[in-house]
Amino acid sequence: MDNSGIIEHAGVVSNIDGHRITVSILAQSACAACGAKNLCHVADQKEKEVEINDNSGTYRIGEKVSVFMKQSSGLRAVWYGYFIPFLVMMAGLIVGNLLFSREWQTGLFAIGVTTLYYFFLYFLRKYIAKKFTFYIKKL
Amino acid sequence: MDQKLIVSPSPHISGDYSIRKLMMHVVIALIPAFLVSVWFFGYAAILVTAVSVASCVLFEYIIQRFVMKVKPTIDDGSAVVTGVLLAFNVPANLPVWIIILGALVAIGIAKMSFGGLGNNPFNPALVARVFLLISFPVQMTTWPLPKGFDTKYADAITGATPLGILKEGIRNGSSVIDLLHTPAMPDYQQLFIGNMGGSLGEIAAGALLLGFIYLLWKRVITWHIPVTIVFTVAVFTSVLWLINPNRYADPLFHVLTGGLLLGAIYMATDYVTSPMTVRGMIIYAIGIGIVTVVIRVWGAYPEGVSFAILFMNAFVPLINRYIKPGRFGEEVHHA
Amino acid sequence: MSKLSYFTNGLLKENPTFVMVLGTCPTLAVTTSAFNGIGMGLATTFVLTSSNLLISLLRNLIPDKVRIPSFIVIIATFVTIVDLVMKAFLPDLYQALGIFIPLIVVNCIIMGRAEAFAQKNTPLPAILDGLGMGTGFTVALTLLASIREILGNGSIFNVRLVSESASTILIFILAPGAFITYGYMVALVNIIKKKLSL
Amino acid sequence: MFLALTLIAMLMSGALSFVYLKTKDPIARTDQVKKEKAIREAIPPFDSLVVLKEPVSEGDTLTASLGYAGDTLAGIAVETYTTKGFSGMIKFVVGFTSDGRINNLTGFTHKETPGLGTKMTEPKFRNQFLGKNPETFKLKVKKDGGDVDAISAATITSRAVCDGISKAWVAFGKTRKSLMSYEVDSVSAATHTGETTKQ
Amino acid sequence: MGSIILYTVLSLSVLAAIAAVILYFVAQKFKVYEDPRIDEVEHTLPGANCGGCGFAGCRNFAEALVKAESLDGLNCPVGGESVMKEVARILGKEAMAQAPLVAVVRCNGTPEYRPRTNVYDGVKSCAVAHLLYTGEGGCPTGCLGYGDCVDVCQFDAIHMDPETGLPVVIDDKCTACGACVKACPRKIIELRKKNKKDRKIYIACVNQEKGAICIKNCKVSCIACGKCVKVCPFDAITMENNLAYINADKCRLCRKCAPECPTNAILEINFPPPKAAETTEIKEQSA
Amino acid sequence: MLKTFKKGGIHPEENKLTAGKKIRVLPVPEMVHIPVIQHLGMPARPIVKKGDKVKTGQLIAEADGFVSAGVHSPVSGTVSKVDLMMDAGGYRKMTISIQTAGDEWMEEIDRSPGHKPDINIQPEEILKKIAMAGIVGLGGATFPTHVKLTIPRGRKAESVIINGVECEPFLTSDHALMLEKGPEIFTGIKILMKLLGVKQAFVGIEANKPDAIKLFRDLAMRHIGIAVVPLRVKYPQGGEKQLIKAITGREVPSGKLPIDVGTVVVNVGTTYAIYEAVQKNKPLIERVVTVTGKKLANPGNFLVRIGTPVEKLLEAAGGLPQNTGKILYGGPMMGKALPSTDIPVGKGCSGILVMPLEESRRREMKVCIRCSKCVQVCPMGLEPYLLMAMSERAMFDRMENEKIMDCIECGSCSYICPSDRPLLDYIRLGKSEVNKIIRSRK
Amino acid sequence: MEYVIIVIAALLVNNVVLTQFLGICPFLGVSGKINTSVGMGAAVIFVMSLANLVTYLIQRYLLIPLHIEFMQTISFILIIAFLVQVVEIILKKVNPALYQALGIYLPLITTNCAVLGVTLLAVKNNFNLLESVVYGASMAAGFTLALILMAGIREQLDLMNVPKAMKGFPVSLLLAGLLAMAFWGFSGIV
Ligand SMILES: Cc1cc2nc3c(=O)[nH]c(=O)nc-3n(C[C@H](O)[C@H](O)[C@H](O)COP(=O)(O)O)c2cc1C
Ligand SMILES: Cc1cc2nc3c(=O)[nH]c(=O)nc-3n(C[C@H](O)[C@H](O)[C@H](O)COP(=O)(O)O)c2cc1C
Ligand SMILES: Cc1cc2nc3c(=O)[nH]c(=O)nc-3n(C[C@H](O)[C@H](O)[C@H](O)COP(=O)(O)O)c2cc1C
Ligand SMILES: Cc1cc2nc3c(=O)[nH]c(=O)nc-3n(C[C@H](O)[C@H](O)[C@H](O)CO)c2cc1C
Ligand code: SF4
Ligand code: SF4
Ligand code: SF4
Ligand code: SF4
Ligand code: FES
Repeated sequence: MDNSGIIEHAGVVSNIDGHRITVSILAQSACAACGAKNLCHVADQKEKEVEINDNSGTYRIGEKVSVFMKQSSGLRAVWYGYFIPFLVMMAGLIVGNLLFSREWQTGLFAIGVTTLYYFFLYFLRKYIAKKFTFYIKKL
Repeated sequence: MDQKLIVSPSPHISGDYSIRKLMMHVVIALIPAFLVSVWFFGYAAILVTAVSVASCVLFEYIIQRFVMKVKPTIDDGSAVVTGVLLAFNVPANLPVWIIILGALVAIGIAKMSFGGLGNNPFNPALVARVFLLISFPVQMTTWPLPKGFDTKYADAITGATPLGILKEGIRNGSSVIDLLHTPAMPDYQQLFIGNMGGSLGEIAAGALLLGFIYLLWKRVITWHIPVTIVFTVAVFTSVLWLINPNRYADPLFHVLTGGLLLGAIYMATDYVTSPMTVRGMIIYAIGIGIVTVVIRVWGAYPEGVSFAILFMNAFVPLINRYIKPGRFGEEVHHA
Repeated sequence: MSKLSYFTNGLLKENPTFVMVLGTCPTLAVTTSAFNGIGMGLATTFVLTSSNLLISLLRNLIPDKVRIPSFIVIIATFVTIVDLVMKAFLPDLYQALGIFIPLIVVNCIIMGRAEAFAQKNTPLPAILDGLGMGTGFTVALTLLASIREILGNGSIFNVRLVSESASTILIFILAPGAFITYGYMVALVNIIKKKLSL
Repeated sequence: MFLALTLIAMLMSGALSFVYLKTKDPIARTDQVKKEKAIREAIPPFDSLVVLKEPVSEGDTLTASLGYAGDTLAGIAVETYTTKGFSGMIKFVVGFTSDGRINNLTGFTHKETPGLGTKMTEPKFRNQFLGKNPETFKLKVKKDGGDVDAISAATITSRAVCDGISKAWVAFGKTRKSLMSYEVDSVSAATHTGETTKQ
Repeated sequence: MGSIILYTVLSLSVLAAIAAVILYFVAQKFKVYEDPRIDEVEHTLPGANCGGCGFAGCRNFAEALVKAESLDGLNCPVGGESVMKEVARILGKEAMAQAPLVAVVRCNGTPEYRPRTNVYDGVKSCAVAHLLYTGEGGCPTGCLGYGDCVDVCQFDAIHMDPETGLPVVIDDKCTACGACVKACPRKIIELRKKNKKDRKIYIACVNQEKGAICIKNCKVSCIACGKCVKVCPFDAITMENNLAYINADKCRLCRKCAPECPTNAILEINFPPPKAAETTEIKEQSA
Repeated sequence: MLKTFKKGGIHPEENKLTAGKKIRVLPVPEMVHIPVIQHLGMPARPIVKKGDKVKTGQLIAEADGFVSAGVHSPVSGTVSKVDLMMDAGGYRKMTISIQTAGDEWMEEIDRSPGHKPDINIQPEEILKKIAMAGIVGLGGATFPTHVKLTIPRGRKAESVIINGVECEPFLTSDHALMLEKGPEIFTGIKILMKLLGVKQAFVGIEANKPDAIKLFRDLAMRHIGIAVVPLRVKYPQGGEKQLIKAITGREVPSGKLPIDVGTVVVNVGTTYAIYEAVQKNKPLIERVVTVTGKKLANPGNFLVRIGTPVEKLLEAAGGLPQNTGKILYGGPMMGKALPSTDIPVGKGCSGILVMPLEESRRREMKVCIRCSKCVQVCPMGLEPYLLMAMSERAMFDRMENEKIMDCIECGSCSYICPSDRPLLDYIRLGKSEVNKIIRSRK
Repeated sequence: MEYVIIVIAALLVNNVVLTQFLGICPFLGVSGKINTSVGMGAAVIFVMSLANLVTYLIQRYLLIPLHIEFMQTISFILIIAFLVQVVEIILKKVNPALYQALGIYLPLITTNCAVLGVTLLAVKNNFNLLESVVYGASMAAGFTLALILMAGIREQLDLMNVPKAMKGFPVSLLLAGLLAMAFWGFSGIV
């Protein structure tokens, strides 16, 4: 969808464990323009950690790096993480509405179905992990 | 050699388009419609247009000169076009102070706040028109009846626009077929020449089409946007009409009334606020057509072209972002 | 920093409405009349000041880990108190402010001040800060509301300035006018701030 | 740690329920007071009130409050509503004098567009109804062949108000009719101070 | 009534407890906590977001500063030493002493020395003109004079002198952010060490063509005669690719070289008038 | 309906003042300056030094690497200098200057006037001869022709297209050549067909040259497999991608070469040079140059030795008129403005255009009004307004995705813009920056 | 049919941001880039529906039976606050890769007044369960629509010369005003 292709973030290598490099992404939130960014702590994560496989062994802790992934992966993540569960929940509600006469039953059913979806995600985690590859490069 | 040679990158010649010429063509194209409205609304039409143009130009000058502190560019004529189109979008008996306020909104809020010509995401004349419509519903929907020079500016007889009569009638439970044959409702021939209540410049379908041909001839605009809008409206309203002619008016009526032609030809085509590619223009125009009909048929306002264009203006950046021109070499691949 | 500057900070330099552009929803929603503006401003000031006070009093008792839920509980309580009291004694204002009274809970100014200030300061500065921010908010709301009321309704504090049948620029008390007025106010304050600091 | 939070929660909820209990009655009262105020403004001065539920049409019941000054019926305030407004329901109180003239329109709650429909609450529009008897005063806007001057650009709201008054008028008529059949005694036996509700 | 109190207290406590548990885990897992020193450091920084430090903005730089183990190589060119000291104080670390720098324009090709041979009529942008040709004066390395450097300076520290057509740096305002250095397509601007009283001495030419060719285009170009190299007592001047260069670290501002230069390509700025003023003046007239 | 390419294009005033004028032979100048780089690719390496005596047609700088072309002396005389000298771009390039003395040619060159139609050498040899002759594309791009004619492995040419379009206003050198050297050009086409092993050749000529079309149609009757395709007048039809599209209907994909759609495009001048090289052993030492301009007393098409200073051409055309603003090396759409008249004519110079002062100044640039005219005329389907806006704001990283590298620098966008925006100036800047980014990735 | 009306009303006629004035802060803050807007929009749609589902149940089966409706604000805000976190925790536990991809793509800012406001409005409108959730989802969709339109315009303005004094918030607010004007045309549709 997007033609700028990749999303890139600056980060710092925070841990190295064999091939697994953990990079903490410097706060570079979508709230950059928001006056409240320094104050707002309610749900906004200031720091994200990303794990990357790298065999080059050329990175060291504390090094500034740039982490990037395909733009489309980001959208796909939103799709799996939010949009499908939304659809699942709606479906649960509609089906529940037909099955049960009490609203609390319908409601719990929908919540249950949504939870189930996340279980499903759990089983798919290997498959999904493959889809979201991060790349790392020195700054 | 005494003369120092001039050096610059290529190309070294340029075509003879210029902003001023393009704007002038638009003004020329609007003259027939203006004459028709003077014929029907008398001096009032001249007064409203003159005030609107003068105040648009003046505000542009004042804002550029004293607020933004840049060289005024009123000579490019864009403010004149905005002024004319604003005037064409209001009733001919609108109080002068409201017109001046409209000009301030068009130029000050809709245009200069974003940096002036070329930067505004929304059509200035329409922003002003909608601003006035929301702010002064009474004055903006009190239409003088076309009476030519018979009446004085102050005490013109007022009436409703064809779409207004329709909407009002449907609300009262009348059938569209009956409404179209009430004496207050002009017939198609009158609609075509412009003998109806309505905004100053929107009434005369024929004159507007004449201007359209001129603009096409001078290559100021392309046919895509206007034709697609009219086509979409016609198709959409045909479907509704075929479903229930008692409830929905016929496509010809929709096309000839409510400033659809004025909007489609002169306002939806505003360069600054319309898409850059042909494909984008088509999408944009289809959107305008659909939204226009939705508002006309189901909304509170009897006519929806202004809102539809503004609404689709908001989509233009997205269209430009994602609808790219057909790149050379993308269609045919022969390895 | 002198004690007073805790208070004056919120008025212009860090004005929550015009400089930080926080708590925009109530700012836009309730400023249809100067009276509503003041009402909202005062309600917010009350919640801000009391929660600031309470949080700074309890700051050593609240474990860090449950800071946020505690804050939420405290703030929400004060909001509900305002809600109930207003409903009981100022029913007209209550009606006008609608759901924006409960929404004070999520007003970023309050949570922000709790986090950034009250949590780290003793009660007096916390109160002053709350009052300052609240006053800044109230003044801003009143100003915005006055402009909108005058232009859109031809009145101020419900006192008519023009005759009843005169046309006013209705759009200013409607949604689009709210955004437009606010936008130009922020621009104006930007310019003033720049001029002053020069 | 959880203890701390629970403590805070208890403290706060305690405070909250305290305030709630303190404001519960005033809140209930403000509703009442508001209604009373509207009725008081709607009809000429009275000192006792009788409240009736009056069906106007099927499934549609209005509340009529009969105000008595001493033993004489000062007027009847009908709490009416209409769904024909521009957006949502419009509720208001129509006060009739005992002889059937409209005394006042009060207590509007509505969601009409500011500046348009809201003009119905302003004297300019309201005043034209005062003193009119719907028997002779046609409750329709002039455009529809009635006697009412519509608010400019808000004909819909104007019509809606007419509709609301018409309903109230029906209720008024029924109340008056039923009053005739009741013994006046039982009514006057109703207290002079409080309110009587007659189902 | 009592039941209301009971329910209220009960429900809120239960809710709060649930919230607490959840949020406790969140707090643990997500490290929502942000070092408050970041704010403090950010406040200290000038807030120009110019990128001179090599980070995307002041806040990013503040984060990097807080995270960094030592402040080596981290410097805010805008705030300079005082700011870095303040940051070091907040973080309890040592600030690197960073010699202050200032931008210097290494071209003196005024119209007088470098007569215009053409009229340029393209976009008034050095980058565009540089792509096209050598410029109005014919010197392929000389300043084009369209002020790309001026446009990028956020500190209003550089502006065009309308008479000479060359950019002039206002030393007091220049923060050595290096934006102009990056912007200049001809690599004319250099960040040089800031000396006492803003004194500087440098070769105002970057032309590497042979002497005979460059002197044709510009009378004050460096013709690589090597006299300055010989005269410098501190070995501060080197000659490479037909161009002399004064190493600011070695230069002790003795000013011996300037009078030697036959083309006056060495500029001395902010010095008291030279004792042997006459000699230079004579040369200037003859030039 | 005449054929043409579909997307974009403009129609500037044609101004072919010198159409139909006979080719005049310019006298050999006393002094020539020959830059060692007159082509795309690596500069040639000089193999003569100051004081050397050279003959006309003698190799004086040899190709250095595959994508490079040799340079031959266009005159006989003495090398007076091998040094940097200003070229058309104003930058100093290595140039060999030769003082003319007599006109002594290399012996192997066949100087007989007759047409020599029989091709009796094999493709490999043809290619070698073309390379030896230092032939580069005379259509303007000056890409070494032997490189272009070396078909990469795995590809196959199906047809060769001869570019006789000459869509630039003012220029008529190809037109004149076609009228005078028709048979030779056809032999050249035959050579190309033999070399590439193709059965089909098209000659694309715009409809504003009816005489050339007629002549070529007559000639084509006598040759199997050669078709003349008249084309509607539209700039930049001469661009090879546009020409291929117009003639074959195929579009060369982005970043690909004509050979990827089975074609090779060669200019008529190049074809004639190939004929001369192959049949007469004559290296590329002279070419036809149109010297034109509205104020010029005696404009015309001249056969000029490479290295002749522009000044000499202007003299031959009646001298530089008063109030000259610009002298262009090439046409008004793609030509370079010369900073001086001392600059020598190179292999890629198809014309010298003298523009009066009043037409030389660019109009003041105004804001973009988003009229989309630039998008409509761009033959590559790009969005010039967007590219310029990004380039102005140094957003180079986003420009590659907007296909900036596809721009053929035709200048249609700048030409049409009602706001007189220098679109192409900024697009060039963008291209050079994006190119840097692309290279840094490798 | 009611559902269609709810959807159209929420999307166009009573757009959360443009006429209900909810969620303005993130609307102004996150609307700089189209991509983030899309992501944010999807997240808000999910969270808002979920929030409406849960708060409906709370209101209906806890607050009303116990007669403690006045606890609405406080309980809703707590529930929403941790609901968002629960989703995140689950995501992280269940599928770390997905979680990381999301995190790098869009920092969550889902606790805003829009979520609370919409749940309160849903209660006020006396919806049933399904209506309530549909309402939440459509309000969120309206938020997304406004957000994406705004982001598109702002990305375009990045390529233009907006006067300095108007840059940032002023121009965003002004744009919101003009958008609100454009949306005003839909009034009366439902
Ligand atoms: C956004 C909007 C709000 C409106 N609000 C009202 C209103 O509150 N009351 C009303 O009667 N008409 C309102 N109208 C106008 C009606 O739609 C209708 O145009 C008008 O009532 C026609 O009546 P007229 O004959 O008085 O002009 C509104 C129209 C629009 C577009
Ligand atoms: C690296 C490189 C390789 C090329 N290879 C071929 C080729 O194999 N076949 C071909 O027809 N042209 C080839 N060309 C030439 C181009 O297609 C084209 O003819 C030349 O760049 C000039 O085109 P223009 O005048 O339209 O710009 C090559 C060009 C380059 C830069
Ligand atoms: C915009 C543009 C216009 C061109 N016009 C012509 C032209 O009119 N005639 C021509 O022979 N080549 C023209 N060319 C060059 C061709 O693209 C191509 O390089 C040439 O025909 C290949 O032949 P050559 O290598 O023999 O020169 C043009 C190129 C461009 C980019
Ligand atoms: C074909 C054409 C149509 C135009 N239409 C409008 C219009 O509808 N409204 C307007 O304010 N200006 C219009 N203009 C003038 C100008 O483009 C407008 O003022 C810009 O939007 C201001 O930035 C038009 C200009 C042209 C060339
Ligand atoms: S003059 Fe150059 S280095 Fe100095 S502040 Fe300006 S841009 Fe930065
Ligand atoms: S110093 Fe460089 S950037 Fe500055 S005006 Fe000269 S050439 Fe341009
Ligand atoms: S110069 Fe480039 S961008 Fe402009 S029209 Fe030609 S191909 Fe398109
Ligand atoms: S032709 Fe010029 S004004 Fe029109 S869109 Fe392109 S750049 Fe803008
Ligand atoms: S106040 Fe509503 S989102 Fe900030």
